Amino acid sequence: MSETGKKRLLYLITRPPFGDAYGAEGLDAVLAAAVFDQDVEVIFLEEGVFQLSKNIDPAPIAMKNHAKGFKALPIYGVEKIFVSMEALDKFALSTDDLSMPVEALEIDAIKEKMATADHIFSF
Amino acid sequence: MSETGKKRLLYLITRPPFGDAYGAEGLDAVLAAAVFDQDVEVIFLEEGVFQLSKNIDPAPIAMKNHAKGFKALPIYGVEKIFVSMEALDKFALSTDDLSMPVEALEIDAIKEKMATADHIFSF
Amino acid sequence: MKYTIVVYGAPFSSQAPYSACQFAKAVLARGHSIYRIFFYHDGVLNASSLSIAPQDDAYLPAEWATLKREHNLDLVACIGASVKRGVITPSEAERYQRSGDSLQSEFELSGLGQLVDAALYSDRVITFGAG
Amino acid sequence: MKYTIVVYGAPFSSQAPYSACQFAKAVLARGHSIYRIFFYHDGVLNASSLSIAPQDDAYLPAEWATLKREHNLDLVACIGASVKRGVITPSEAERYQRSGDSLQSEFELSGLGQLVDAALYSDRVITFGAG
Amino acid sequence: MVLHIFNKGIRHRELLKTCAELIGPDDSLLLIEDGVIWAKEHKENALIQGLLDAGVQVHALQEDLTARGITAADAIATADYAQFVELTERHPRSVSWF
Amino acid sequence: MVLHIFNKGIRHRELLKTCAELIGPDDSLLLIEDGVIWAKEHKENALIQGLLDAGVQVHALQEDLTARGITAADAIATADYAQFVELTERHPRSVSWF
Repeated sequence: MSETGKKRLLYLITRPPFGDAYGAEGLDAVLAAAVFDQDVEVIFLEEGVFQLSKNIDPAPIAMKNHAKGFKALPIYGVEKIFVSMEALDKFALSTDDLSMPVEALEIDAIKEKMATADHIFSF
Repeated sequence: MSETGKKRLLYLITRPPFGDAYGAEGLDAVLAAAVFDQDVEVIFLEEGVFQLSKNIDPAPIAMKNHAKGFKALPIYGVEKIFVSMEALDKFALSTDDLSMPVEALEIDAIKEKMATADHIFSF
Repeated sequence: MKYTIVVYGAPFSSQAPYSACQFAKAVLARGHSIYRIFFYHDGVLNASSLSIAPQDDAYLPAEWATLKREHNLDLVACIGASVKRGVITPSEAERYQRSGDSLQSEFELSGLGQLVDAALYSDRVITFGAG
Repeated sequence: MKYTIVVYGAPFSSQAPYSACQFAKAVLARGHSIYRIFFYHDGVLNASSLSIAPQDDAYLPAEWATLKREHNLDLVACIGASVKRGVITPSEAERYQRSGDSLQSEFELSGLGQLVDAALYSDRVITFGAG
Repeated sequence: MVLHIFNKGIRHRELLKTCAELIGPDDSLLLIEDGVIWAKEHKENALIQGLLDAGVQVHALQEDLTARGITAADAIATADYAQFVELTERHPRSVSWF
Repeated sequence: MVLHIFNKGIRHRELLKTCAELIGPDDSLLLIEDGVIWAKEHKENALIQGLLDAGVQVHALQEDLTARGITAADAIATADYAQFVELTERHPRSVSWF
């Protein structure tokens, strides 16, 4: 539990957009947590960083653009949004290539967040 | 098409049993092809070789044992059953470790079968 | 040429059926014919009449239905894979005492023989896998 | 301790719900309580009343129902994930003019808030993922 | 001539390896859906580079690249759905990896 | 102390790599469902060996091993469902990789 008596809920987004529903449904799960005013953190790992690609446009594949919902997270009070530095590095990306300002975390910092969360949800 | 005027249908089984339905549903697809008296071939690739493990027993996980259906394929006239030699090697298995007699194929022989099939189904 | 398209993925869970639908339109646009579209594995959920799309989302079962009407396509869902996943006809609903049927009228439930038959009479078989 | 179990996979497509069911029984056998079992993603298909098991196969929806009756469990399927996938209540069937409902009576459809609530009041949250 | 259709991303690296080993010199690889991630220039595409070096044609579906905001590396040919159909015309058989 | 629950086989090698990098010294790994394939002695388990060498406890679910006719390598601890629950008692949090 965090110092404020809130629960620390950690959400890992590990998959790219559109191939399956985990990105869209993971986003919905985070939004629901935001309503409860808990200590919510989101980390984009591995291919999950592609959820934050600039210029996402699923019109040509006739699917819905859920990914703009990630950009709106701060509006709903979710401010602690991170990406794995290793994932960015792996895909030759920098935080400037992403659709929103996020902090990049080293592996050890991610481990630390996992070790101190009350519950971890993965999508 | 084969010399007999039959179509050459190649079925690739690529996944281990029980984690998902592809093994069981792939088997059903092969059995359906057997009824049509075509030139049917089945190759177990990669983790698909575990569909032919000896001593499969899903009772402890409360699932149905579809895998014995693979053993029955010759009864239904499907005699051309192969495994990837590379897959066996990868998992430190030999054909003696399998639940039925099958021929192990080198990569090039598998490529040749793919290149001459009329249609390829993967599961 | 004659094409058969095989779909293993469910709408709202996998991109596979969306890709298959786009591919089907492109096949027809290039002057080919489609012998059959066969739904297997979770793909049988494309044939469900009960799914309800969120307001701003595409409703794929309706897309398939439109495609069928415009091009007289043969849309077949594997009966074995369907009943396991709750896509059933009125007669199955009655026989197994379920509250109602759930098969969209543009789709037909039939056996895996329809997939083999499709392979025999099609020049091309293209699979859209999932999961 | 209080456990919540989260299920993302569908019966007949994924082992996840079978594993979750075995795990739930083991949790209860060790004297713990289960605060909630939450079905999300394709896991909502566990709540379908229309699926029909092949004769020699386990029928997981019935297993869940038995577990609920014996231990008074709270079985909740995410409503948003459910309606997209064709698991609907009689009132949704009426509102959207579908042929019938498809929610097994032992399950309740509710919002994702029930998952957050479960996380707040459970000592352990264990997810069975799929796909 | 086999058209290999691959729709999974990096977490399925071993699947792409199995696929790549079975691609003959006359075959082609088409990356679709999450598979287009392999078409991006990045540190993880030794398998793709190996295929290109062996003279295999590697294509990525333009619609899926656009959807994900990904630009394909120069060595990768992009194909739209019409060209996807064309690829299936030219290759008498296909195999899907997923 | 995190319990990492991993349920996928070899085709998801990169996912296991991502998981392995995030396993701390006090964490444990539990292989379930198709994940028990990693528990078999074979040429492909360098990632598992690396974890064992680092002192990480690696478990495989006995019921899933039995189902698949697989015997776990000596270095892997087997756990049945009751012991799976025990592992979740000892680890205050878990993360699932799938």
